[in-house]
Order: sequence, then structure tokens, then C-alpha cells
Amino acid sequence: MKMIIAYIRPEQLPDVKDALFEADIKQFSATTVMGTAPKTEQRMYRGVKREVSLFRRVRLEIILHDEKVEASMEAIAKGSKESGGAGRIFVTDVVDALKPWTGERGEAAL
Amino acid sequence: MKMIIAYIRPEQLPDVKDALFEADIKQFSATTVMGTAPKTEQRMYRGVKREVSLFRRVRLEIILHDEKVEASMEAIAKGSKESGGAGRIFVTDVVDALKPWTGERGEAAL
Amino acid sequence: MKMIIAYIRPEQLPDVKDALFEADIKQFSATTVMGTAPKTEQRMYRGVKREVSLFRRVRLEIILHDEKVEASMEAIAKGSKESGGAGRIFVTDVVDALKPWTGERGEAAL
Amino acid sequence: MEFNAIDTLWIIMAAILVFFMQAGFGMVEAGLVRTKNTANVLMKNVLDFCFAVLAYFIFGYAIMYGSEGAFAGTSGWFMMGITESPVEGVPVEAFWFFQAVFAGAAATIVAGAVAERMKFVAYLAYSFVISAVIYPVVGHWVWGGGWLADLNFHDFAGSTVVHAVGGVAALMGAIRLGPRIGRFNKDGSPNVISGHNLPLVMLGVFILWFGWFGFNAGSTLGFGDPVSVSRIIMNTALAPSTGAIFAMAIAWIKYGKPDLSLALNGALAGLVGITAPCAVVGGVDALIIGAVAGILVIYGNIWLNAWRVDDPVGAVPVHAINGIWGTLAVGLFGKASLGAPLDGLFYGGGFEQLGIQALGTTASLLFVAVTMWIVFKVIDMIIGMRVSRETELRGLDLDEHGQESYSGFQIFTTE
Amino acid sequence: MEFNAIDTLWIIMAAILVFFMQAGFGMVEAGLVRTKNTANVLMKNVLDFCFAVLAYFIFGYAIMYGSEGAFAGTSGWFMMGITESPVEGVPVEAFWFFQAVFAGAAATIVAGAVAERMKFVAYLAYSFVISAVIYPVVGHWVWGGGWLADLNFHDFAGSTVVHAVGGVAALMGAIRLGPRIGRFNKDGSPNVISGHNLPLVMLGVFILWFGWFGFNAGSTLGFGDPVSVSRIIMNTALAPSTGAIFAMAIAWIKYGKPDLSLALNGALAGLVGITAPCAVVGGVDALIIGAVAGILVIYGNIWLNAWRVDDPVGAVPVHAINGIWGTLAVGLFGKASLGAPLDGLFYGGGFEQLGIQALGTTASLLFVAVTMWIVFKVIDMIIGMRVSRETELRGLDLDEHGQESYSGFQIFTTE
Amino acid sequence: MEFNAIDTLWIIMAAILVFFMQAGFGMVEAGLVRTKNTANVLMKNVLDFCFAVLAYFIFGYAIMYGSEGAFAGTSGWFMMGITESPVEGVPVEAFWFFQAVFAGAAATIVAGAVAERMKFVAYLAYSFVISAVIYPVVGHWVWGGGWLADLNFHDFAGSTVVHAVGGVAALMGAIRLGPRIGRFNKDGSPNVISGHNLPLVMLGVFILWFGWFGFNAGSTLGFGDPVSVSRIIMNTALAPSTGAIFAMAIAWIKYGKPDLSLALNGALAGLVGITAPCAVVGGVDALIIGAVAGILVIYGNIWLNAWRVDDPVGAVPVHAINGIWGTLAVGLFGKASLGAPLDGLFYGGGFEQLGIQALGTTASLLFVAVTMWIVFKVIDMIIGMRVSRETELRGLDLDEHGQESYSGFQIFTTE
Ligand SMILES: Nc1ncnc2c1ncn2[C@@H]1O[C@H](COP(=O)(O)OP(=O)(O)O)[C@@H](O)[C@H]1O
Ligand SMILES: Nc1ncnc2c1ncn2[C@@H]1O[C@H](COP(=O)(O)OP(=O)(O)O)[C@@H](O)[C@H]1O
Ligand SMILES: Nc1ncnc2c1ncn2[C@@H]1O[C@H](COP(=O)(O)OP(=O)(O)O)[C@@H](O)[C@H]1O
Repeated sequence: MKMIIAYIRPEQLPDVKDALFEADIKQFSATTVMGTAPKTEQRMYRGVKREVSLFRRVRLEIILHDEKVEASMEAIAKGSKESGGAGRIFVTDVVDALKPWTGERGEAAL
Repeated sequence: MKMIIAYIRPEQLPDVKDALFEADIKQFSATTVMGTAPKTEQRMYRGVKREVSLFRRVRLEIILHDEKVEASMEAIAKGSKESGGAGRIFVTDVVDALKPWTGERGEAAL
Repeated sequence: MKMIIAYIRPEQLPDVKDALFEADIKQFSATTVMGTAPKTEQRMYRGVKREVSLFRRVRLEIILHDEKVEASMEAIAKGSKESGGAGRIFVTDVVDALKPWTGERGEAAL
Repeated sequence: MEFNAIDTLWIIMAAILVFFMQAGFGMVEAGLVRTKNTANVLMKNVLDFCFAVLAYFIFGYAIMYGSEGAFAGTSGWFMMGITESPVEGVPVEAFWFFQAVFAGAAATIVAGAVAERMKFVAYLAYSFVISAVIYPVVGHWVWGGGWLADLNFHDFAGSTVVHAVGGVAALMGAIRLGPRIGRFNKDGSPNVISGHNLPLVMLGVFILWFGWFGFNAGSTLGFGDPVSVSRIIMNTALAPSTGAIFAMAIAWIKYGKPDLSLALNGALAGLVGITAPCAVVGGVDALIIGAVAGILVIYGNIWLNAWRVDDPVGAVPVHAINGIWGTLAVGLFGKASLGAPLDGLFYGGGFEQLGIQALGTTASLLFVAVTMWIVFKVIDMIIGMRVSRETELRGLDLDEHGQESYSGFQIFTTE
Repeated sequence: MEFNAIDTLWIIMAAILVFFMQAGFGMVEAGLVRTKNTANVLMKNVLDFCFAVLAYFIFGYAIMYGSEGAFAGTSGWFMMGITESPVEGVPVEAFWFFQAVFAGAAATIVAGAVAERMKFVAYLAYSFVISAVIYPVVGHWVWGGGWLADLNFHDFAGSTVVHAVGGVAALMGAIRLGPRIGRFNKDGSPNVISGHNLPLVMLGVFILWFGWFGFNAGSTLGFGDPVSVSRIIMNTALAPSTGAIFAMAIAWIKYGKPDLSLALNGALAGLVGITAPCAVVGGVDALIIGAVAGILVIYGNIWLNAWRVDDPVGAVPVHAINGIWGTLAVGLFGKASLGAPLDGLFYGGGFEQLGIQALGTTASLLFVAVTMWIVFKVIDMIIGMRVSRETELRGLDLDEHGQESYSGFQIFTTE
Repeated sequence: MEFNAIDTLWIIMAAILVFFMQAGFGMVEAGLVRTKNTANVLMKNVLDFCFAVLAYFIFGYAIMYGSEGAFAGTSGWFMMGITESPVEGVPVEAFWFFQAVFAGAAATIVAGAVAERMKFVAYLAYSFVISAVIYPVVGHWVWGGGWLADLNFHDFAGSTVVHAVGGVAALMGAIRLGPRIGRFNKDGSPNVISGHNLPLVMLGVFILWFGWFGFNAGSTLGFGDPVSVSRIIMNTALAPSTGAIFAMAIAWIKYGKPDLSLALNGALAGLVGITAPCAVVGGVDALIIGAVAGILVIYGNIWLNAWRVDDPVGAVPVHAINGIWGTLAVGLFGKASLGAPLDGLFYGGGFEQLGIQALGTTASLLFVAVTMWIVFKVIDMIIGMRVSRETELRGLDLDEHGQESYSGFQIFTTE
């Protein structure tokens, strides 16, 4: 099992969601995070400038079978491309899983 | 060291928290996430239907000693059962830790 | 590649951010989490007491090259020390990465 | 007929201010519930006012002012055949409007106490009945020429007629429904369920106070006596001030910190307390009446917790307890020279007026308690009062209205 | 000249209430857009009022009341040389203020319909033009002694002059701009874009209703006839009540759940519907007019979705459709005995007044539709109407104002 | 005595509007601070009004209107022995209420400037002193028959007496407290600390503007001169409009984008600027006075940043700087024909009135600056002015009130 952690832009979420569903990846979670960007942005408030260095991004977390990792990466890439590109995808290992209400463990619990 | 990532329903948090405390697991973190569900739900707004496919869930993150993994899983399962069941638990590896203000490293830093 | 997960207090974020930037760690993400603390706190609302056991914390997630792990830990420790200390840092493994819009994989994708 | 422009203008302006109190109730109640039930409580507020207007047009006015029986009026359904108001020089349409917004206020007091668990459709049924029948009957007794008016019961702007009536209805509703899930522990000790938006509560209280100047001073039903109107206005500024200060102070002493929502409850308590006596007491009396109201609201809150009655917004301590207090205060502080039927106890008038006040408020509230208990019972049998456990956990907004009050904000439901 | 204190006082108080409607519009519109466009829509609300005041001072009043041509007035720019108001006993400054806040209301109706995608500077240009020229021309026709006034077209407080004018301008704006990104699918079916803050919407609707008492009853332009003022006030309470109830009921039947924002739209629809006939119909008529308005607002919303017009706040169903309905209602329910030019169809007066009403509203709205279409076209050519796709996605607050409406709350932008 | 109904009614209505400004101040201040200090600033707003009412009842009125000494009145504590108001035909209770809400306004201006760092209990002490003594003394000088009244100093509705007094007290408070943690960098350059809720700010400004019609036009203290009241109303619409437009324009030019909170500050600046001259200038003058006010508020903001004074809501530029500007404007634009003591500089009256205005405002503000400095010093010594660093970081809501303003929303504290 692997865990995909992907960072996309908020406006990309609908398309990425659809692309994941199409790739038959139907379970995941999304959070808002504040993330860095290559360039800071200048904003104003009551006449005072400020450099904003953290921007709103969406973090996806998807735990899936090893063989679905490539498909999920492609889906995210495809979904995010449609509305502007960029983003990052990371992969980590998952060693165990449990579906508490069935008692299934490991791969079976996905 | 392991990291438990558990997804539960918001209303289960109080019971799960108590169950974890009882199992002597006293350090963890919780976030709100938007997560998928087996079935979508229909909502209305100003006469327009919409399929909602992401629901509010709580994500728990617990880093703990290997020998506490089973106990924590049981506690989460028990706590969430009391208020409706369901949810998922995943386990990943943690390779190091640091308590910055004491300088303790690794297992000792938990 | 490693993933640093660090928990700090909200008011430490500006200093920690600066310290990370100084250590040439320019990509990370931050979320608000509710986390446990050694002691609960008593609050009041309309004359009723309550024990608060979850507090607002900031969770940093930083994926970086193995050789930067120590530097990042030091930066976080330094940044958080300036405004009060405490916090936790954990390290997990990252097995792969992808920059979708360039196609770079693995270490190169950071 | 000759109409008096300035009297009519004053009643209309006052009624418009009272109308706006509806928004105040809405903001207070919305702010003190959780995000997941906010749209529901707002919807109840909007609709109970609309039903009050309709019910008071069709039935309420006829019962309250239609004719002069001891118990209830019986003519003028749909306002038909009614061509004159009881107030000389004021067109009946203006008088009707002033009375209709009062009916709306009485009805909406309940929304807060039954919030976060009462079914929307059950609430609609309740709100029609109170505005069509129950409130008008009590109103008739006191203001419409009924038996309490004959006894010289003095409730100038409605500490009993509006507030205690609404407050006791709220108490009946809260008792029948039982507390929200998680509000009390198994050992009976209370838990905190925090209101989600205190700025709205503050705004709501100030809207209410703003409207209350119309509520009290408009109850002169004219501008023939500028001094009386002026005195009422002054008292309506003084009593809530000490109400807020004393509620804050007592909370500070008892709990270690000054609580915003209790201080705001204190201001409302002072307003309810001065509502009956506002025309017949002096400024210093108003300060005292408000201070006592502020103290009562804190203890009322404690009693409710002790009895395990769950009243999310404090409607009972504010409106029921202080409605009674305000009514009795006429018998304590009232001055015949300012228009009270008799001097009050503290001004040498003995216990007579106090006795009448106690009788009037007791009779009215018993009537309300009994009838509302039956009304809620019947509603419960026919459509059910309380939402399911599942709906309560998910929030009434989603299950009853299929929508959420806030969108885009990340909501941490269990906080 | 002799001035009448009570008439002047009434007009001023009414105008102050109408002024406050600006805040109501602001809250409704802010609450029904997304967090990322909130400051932008608020800014538009603030500035369109400021521009309306300025434009109505410099040009608008001269066109509307400056002299008595059939088409438009032509003197009194900058209010210079104007020493008397058309209303005997009322100083021109008070009369100007009453008219200026009406102009502001007409202008601001558009803000909601074009929200979340119209450029700020384009909106400023639009708002100056409508207040300086377009609204005053229609106002002149109906209220300033123009050709519709001569025909006995009766629009007491402005169902057509203010609301339908604003509503049709809103429709033109919404059509020209096209829908927001994601509002309609490729197959034309509509998507939900939820408003971000329903408590603000409820508050806004009650502020509007509160102000509407001044809007309708102040249009008596004096207090010489207390009965008429009182009747207007009563009708302004009745019609929105049935409006909200019927809108809620229809939505409940059609969609399975009672929707808060549609019920609130229903209340506003009832208010718009009663605006023209408020002085010349009875209470039961008002109940019916409101009920129909509540039904129309639901179907209006459906039609807009079917035509793929994106109106985030429902400005078109509320103000345009019900503005027309209210104007026609004069020809259906009006009573000569209450001051209507002729009895309406349902009171034995035949089709004559109805015909005049239909003519008047058609002519006015055609004029507005054509001129506004041109205005928007010109604005589009010179400065561009719509923000870039990127700005729309990021939100107008950040790109147009460099700031966000909320800070500290965690915002989940795509929810 | 014979009372005049319409004068009394007008003063009461105006005072009720002014009362509501308290909610406006509350919303503006709440919206411009961070979530973690919102309940605290609201609590200060509620309580400073309650204390103002109490203090003005016990001490304030006696000092301001109790008797006619040059420096201060000395009789009528607790309103005892006072049976007549200075205004013929108006009951003293109505007059007291009108004055008390003015005292409340002066007091509450400070809350915003000292927000997010001043101790609650210290604030309570301050608010009692300003309403009991400092504001009444200046009020006595100008309106209560004191030495400035004798000199023909003209401050019609209180640009100096209310706004500059409050604004200078705010400045003293902000200076004594020092800036919030993180507001200025080590090199003195300013940082942004964003307000958390701009819709509340917009609402608050419109509530203030709404109330200001009562503030200015009610200061006629009667309705004997309908033209004067009407002119004041018109000017109170015109000046803030150009104030907002010019503040927006200047900000747009200087910073590249139109800033909502600065435009709103501009509207308030226009209101403060027109407060003194509202009765004695024409419409075009009002437009100019407002425009200058809008420009001044932007530069005032820049100066404060340059001097490293931290004023979270802009109380000093709005109330202090424009209070002075409004007072001087009487000497520039005033017309004797409209009731000014002398024609202003621009209308051929020379420098005389301008000199009197400058003297009056300087004397008043020096008095306030010195006394407030001492008051804050004493409060600092006895109870401490500023919360601890830890409390400031965690937020005053938690440490001073043990509660949070919002619940259920996920809050990103450092954003
Ligand atoms: N090494 C990293 N560690 C943690 N988070 C990262 C890292 N790199 C990128 N991110 C997250 O991914 C988001 C998107 O990054 P990037 O693609 O560089 O920016 P953009 O979306 O602006 O093109 C960042 O805002 C951050 O939240
Ligand atoms: N494979 C997965 N990857 C990431 N998150 C998951 C995965 N499976 C489940 N989740 C998270 O767990 C939550 C609960 O899932 P599930 O138990 O299937 O739903 P429910 O709580 O509705 O019964 C989901 O909403 C989602 O946030
Ligand atoms: N073992 C753990 N698992 C998950 N989260 C943890 C763990 N230990 C600490 N945390 C997170 O780190 C935060 C800070 O912890 P700690 O340093 O103990 O508290 P404090 O910041 O109050 O000194 C906690 O609130 C929690 O969110």
C-alpha cells in the first residue's frame, strides 16, 4: 500500500476529483493548506504593503494499492493540467490498514 | 515508531478522544478534511440540485511507539463504534523524531 | 527523500518560516490542527465550566532531500525557540515524487 | 373621523422599530447556536414572523381587540368590520400593525429556547397557534378590556403580556423537547455547547435595544404626553445599562471572568424588566430594576442548569423570569403621580398593587403554561416535536433544509 | 414660504429608513456570493450609493424634477436655482434626499446580478450613468410630470420606477456578462454555487423590509392623510409575509425542502409586488398580491436557469418580474375609493387601468433595456465588462482590491 | 409647562438613531481586529455605553448642563433637582437621553484605537472617567453655556466636542499603549495585521451613517426650522459620499488598488467633517468638505504609520483629524445667512470665525490630551494598561473572557 500526497490549486479540485473517479480511485481526502510558491505576492491593506509568501492550496491524501500509484499520478496530472497546471505529488509507504467496522486488515481494508 | 492516520466522523471525535486517553495515548492531532463516501448525497440550493461527493470528516494523526499501534487501533474502533461506526485507520512508518526544547531524539522524543 | 512533520504553536509560524527560508528550505505546507497538550485548560461559557483538551497548533509538512533533514530540524527548533519553545518534529520516508507539469520524478521532482 | 397625525406617526415609527427587533432576535439566536443549525433557526425566525402577521390578521386581532368580553374578543376575523382602533385619533391599520409586531415578538422568543432540536414544521405549527390564539387571549385580558384590565393590573409595554408569555412558552418547549445531545452529562452536570458567532449576538442585542425604544415608548399609543414618552425613553436607556453591568459583575465574581454573552443577556434582562414599569418609575428606580434584572438572569441561568433544562440562548431567564420581575416591579416602584394605578410598596402604597401584579402575572402565565403544554403535546402526537438523533448530530440545516449556513469556511464541527 | 413640520419630518424619517436599505442590499449580496468576491460586492454597494448621491445631485434631480417636459426635465443642474420642492410645505433639500436614496436603491439592485465577475471600474461607470440619467428619465415620466403621469399611470412607490428599472438593468448586465465559470454545465444544466453566509442574507432582508416601510409609506410625501399612511404600513407587513410563506411552500413542494434563501427572496418579492399598489388596495388584496409574488419568484428563478442567465442573488425574479407584477396589480386590485385613478379589474373597473399599467411598465422597461444595453456595450468597448478568467478563479477581492474579506478563518475555496 | 410634541418626537427619534451608532462602532471595530480579540472589543463597546449612560446620569449631565459656569456645571448630580431642559418645549428626560448617547459615542471611539492590547478592566475605568468628567467639561464649554459658547465658537453637532475629543483620547491611548506585537518591524516599517471580517465593517459604517442623520439633524434640538433640518440631512448625505470617493481614489492612485476599508474610512471621515458645519453650509460646500476629509483620512493614516502609532481601526484619522477639519471648515465655508455666527473665509467673512474655530478646537483638544494622558497614566499605575505579551499572543478573548468569538469555524490564527 502507498499513500499519495498531492498538492494542487483549489480551483483544480473539481477536475482532479473527476479524473480520479474516472481512474476508479474513489476514496481520498482533501484539506486546505497554506503552501509556499516560487514567488511571493504583494498585497495591500489600509495602505500598508505586505509580501504574502503562503498561499491557499489543496492537499490530497490517497491511500491505495501499489499498482494504482501510477494511475493516480496520471489522473492528478491530467485533472490539474486542465485548469492551469503545476502542483506536486509525493508517495510514501503504508504498512498496515484497518477497517474498524469489518475488522479487515492490511490490503483488504482499502 | 509508527504514525496512525485515522479518518472518523466529526461527531465521533469526543468518544474517540476519550477512548484514546483511556488507552493511555495522550498525544495526537486532529484536522477537518473533506473526504469521499460510498454514496453521494443530493442537496438543494435555490432550486438547483447538486450531488455532494465530499463530506466533512476528521483526520487523526498519532505518532506512537510500535507496541502501542494495536491498542490505538482498538481504541479508535471502540470510540467510533459508540457513535455510529465506520471510518478507516492506516499505519505508516516514522523514522525519527525530535523534541526541540529538550533535544531528545528518536523513540525518546515521543 | 524524507518528509518532516512538525507541530508548532500558531504564533511561532512567522519565525519558523523565516528560519526555514534562511536554511534555504523554501517549499513547505502548513495546516491548522487541533492538538493535545500536557495540561488541559479551563474555559467558561455562560457560567458553565469546560475542560479544553485540544488546542490550536500548526502542522508543517516539508518534503526534502535526506541531507537537508538535520538543517530543517535545526531551523524549526531555532524559529520556535524565539517565541516560546516546545513543539514536536517527526520524520518519515518518502519513496517517490512527481512534478506533473515537467514530468520530473523522484529526487529531481523536489 | 378626525385623525391625529403626530400620534399616528409616532405609533407607526415605534412599530417599525419593534418590527426590526425580529432581526435582532434572529441575530442573537443565530449567533448562539452552532454553525450546523444556523439556517434552521434563522428560517424559524423569518417564518414565525410571517405567520404571526397572517395569524394576527385573521384571528389574533379579533380575539384581542375585537370586542370587550372578560376572557376574549370574538369579532373582526380577517379584520372585517373593524373600522376604528381603540385609540382615538389613530387609524386601525396603524394600531393593528403595532399590535402585530408585538405578537411576532412574543412568538419568536421561543425559537431560541427550542433551537438545535425542534422540527421546523412543528415550529411553524406552534408559531401559528401562539399568534392566532394564545398571545391574543392574554393580550385581551390585560390590554383589550379583559378581566385583568378591570382589576387595574398594570403592564405598560408587556413584561408579562409579551415577554413572560413568550418566555414561559419557551420553557414549556424546552422541557418537552429535553436537552440537546451532549448538553448534560450522565451525572447531570452541564456541558458547554458554544455559540458560533458572538459578533452576531452583540449586533442582535443592540438591534433589540434599538427596537425596544419603540416597544416601550410606543406603548403610550400616542404622543399626547411628551413627558411620559421622554421618561420611558430615559428608563429604557438606564435599566439595560445596569442590567449589563450587574450581570457582568456577578458572572465575573462567580466564574472569574466577564462573559460577553451573559453581559448581553443582562442588557436584555434589564430591558424586559423595565418593560412593564417604564412609564411609572423614575430614573433611579430604573437603575435598580435593571440591576436586579441583571442579577436574576445569572441565577436564572444557574437554576436552569440545575434543573437540566436546556435553553441555548437564555430565553427563559431573560424573558420569563425578568418578565415576572418587571411586572412585580410596578407594585414595588410604581408611582401614582406618574400614572401607576396605585403607589408601589417602596413609595408608601402598601401591598395592594403588588398583589394585583402578582395575581395578573400568575394567572397569565398559568394560562400560557397549560395551553402551551397541550399545544406542544398535540403537535408532538401529530407531527413530532423533535428531530431524529441522526439529524441532530448532522445538524438541522442539512437534513431539514438541505443546505448549509456557511460555505467556503472550513468548519471544525466538533470544536 | 410656510413649511409643514410633520410632513417634512415624516419624509426625512422615511428617507433615512430607505437610506438604510443600502446596508440591506449589501448584506444580502455579500451573503449570497463566495468568500473570495465578498469585499468586491460590498465595495460596489458602497460606491454605487456614493455615486448615486453625487450623480443625482449634479444631474439626476434636474432631469427628474427640474422642469415639466414630457420626456425629461432640463434645469437645475447641481441643484442650482431650485428653491422649491414639488411638494407643498416640504423643503427641497428633504425632497431631494428622499429622491436620492431612491436613485441609490435602483442602482444597487444590479450589483447582485453581476456579482463575482463584473469589473469594479466598469461597475462604477455603470452606476454613475444609471443614477445620473436613466433612472431619472423614467422617474420623470412617472413622478416628475412626464407623459406617463399624464396618462394616470399609477406606480405609488416604484414597483416599476425603482425595482423593475433596477431589475431590468440587472438582467441586461447578467446577460451581457454571461454566467460565472462553472455555473452551467456543457449540457446547459445548472450547478450550485452556494452563498457563503446566510445569516448576513437574513439580516439584509430584514434591514430591507425595515427600510421598505419608509420606502412605501414615505411615498405619501407627507402625513396629511394618516389613514393612507397606516394602510400602506399594514400592506407592507402583509404582502411580504405571504410572499415568504408561498415561496417557501412552493420550493418545499417542488424541491422537497424549504430553502432559506428562496423564502427570503419571497419576502422581498412580496415587498416589490406591494410597492406600486400599497396605497390603493386593502389588506386581503395585499395578502394575495404577496402570495402571487412569492410564487413568481420561484418560477422566475427556474426560468432564469432554463435560459442560462446567471443571477447570483435573484435580483431579476425579485425586482424585475415582481416589479412588473406589482405594477399590473394596481390594475387588478386597485380601488378608486382608496385613491387609485380607476377601479381595478377585480373591483369592477374593467381593463382600462390594467391597460395603462401594462403600457407604462412596458414603455419604461423597454427604455431601460435598450439604453442599458447600449451603456453596457459602450462600457465593454472602452474598459471591458468582465474580469479575466484568472481573476474570476482567484476571486475579485484579491485581484481587484488586493485584500480578502475574511482573515484568520481557514477558507476552503472549492467547497 | 407646555411641551412641544413634534420637537420632542424629533429629538427622541434622532437620539434613538444615535444610540444605534453604538452597534455601528461595535461592528466596525470587531471587523477590523483579529478573530482572537473580537469578543473583547465587542465587550468593551457594550460596556462603555452602559458606563456612559450611568456616568452621564450620575455626573455628566450635572457638569455639562447643571449650571452655567464658564468652566463646568456643578449641580444636578443623579439628575436630582433638574426639572427643565435648556431647550424650551422639550422634557429634560428626552434632552438627557440625546446628550447621553452623544457621551457614549465619544467614549466608544477609543475602543478601536486601543484594541487588541488594552486590558478590559483598564478600559472600563477609562470609559467611566471620560463620560463622567472629560467629555462633559468640553461639552459644557461649547454647548452648556461655557466660555467657548460665549466666544461664538460654532460646533453644531460635535466635530470637536464628540469626535475630536474621542479621537484625541484614542490617540493618547494608542501612544501610551504602544503598537501591537508585530505591527512595526525593527526598522520602523509597518506590517499588515488584517481585519478579520470586512462585511461587518461595511455594515458598521452604514449603521453609523444611518445614525449620523440623527446625530447631525437632531442637533437642531427641535423641528422648528424644517429647512435647516432638511439642509443638514442633505449635507449628511453629500459629504460622506465624496469622502468615500476621494479616499478610494487617493488610495487607488497611491497604492494601485481601491481598498474597501479605506473607502469606508473615507465615508466616516466625510461624516465627521460635516458634523460641525452641517447646518451652515450649502450642498456644494458639503461636497468639498467631504472630499477634503476623504483625502485627509488617507494621509492621516500614512502619518500614523510614519510615527509608529498603531491605530487598528483608523480612529485617529477619522475622528481626531477630521474632527479638527470639520471644526475649521465652519470658519471657511460657513454662511451667516444660514446661521453661522460670521461668514467664513471663502464667503467674504475674513479670518475671524476661522480664528475662533481654531482657538476652540485647540483649547478643547489640549484639555483632552492633557487630562487623558494623566488618566491613562493613573490607570496604568493602578491597574496596568496593557495585557501581558502572552495574553496578546493568545488573544484577549481567551485570557480576559475565557471564551472565543467564533466556534466551529476552523481558525488559522497566523494567517
Ligand atoms: N517540498 C515540499 N514540501 C511540502 N510541500 C510542498 C513541497 N513542494 C510543494 N509543496 C506544496 O505544494 C504546493 C504547490 O507547489 P508548487 O507547485 O511549487 O506551486 P504552484 O502551485 O504555485 O505552482 C505548495 O504551495 C506547497 O503547499
Ligand atoms: N483510501 C483512502 N485514502 C484516503 N482517505 C480515505 C481512504 N479511504 C477512506 N478515506 C477517508 O476516510 C473517510 C471515511 O471513509 P469511509 O469509512 O469509507 O466513509 P464513512 O465514514 O462515510 O463510512 C473518507 O471520507 C475519507 O476522508
Ligand atoms: N505523538 C504525537 N502524535 C501526533 N501529534 C503530536 C504528538 N505529539 C505532539 N503532537 C502534536 O504537537 C503539538 C504540540 O505538542 P507539545 O509540544 O507536547 O505541546 P505544546 O506545544 O503545548 O508544548 C500537539 O498539540 C499535537 O498537535
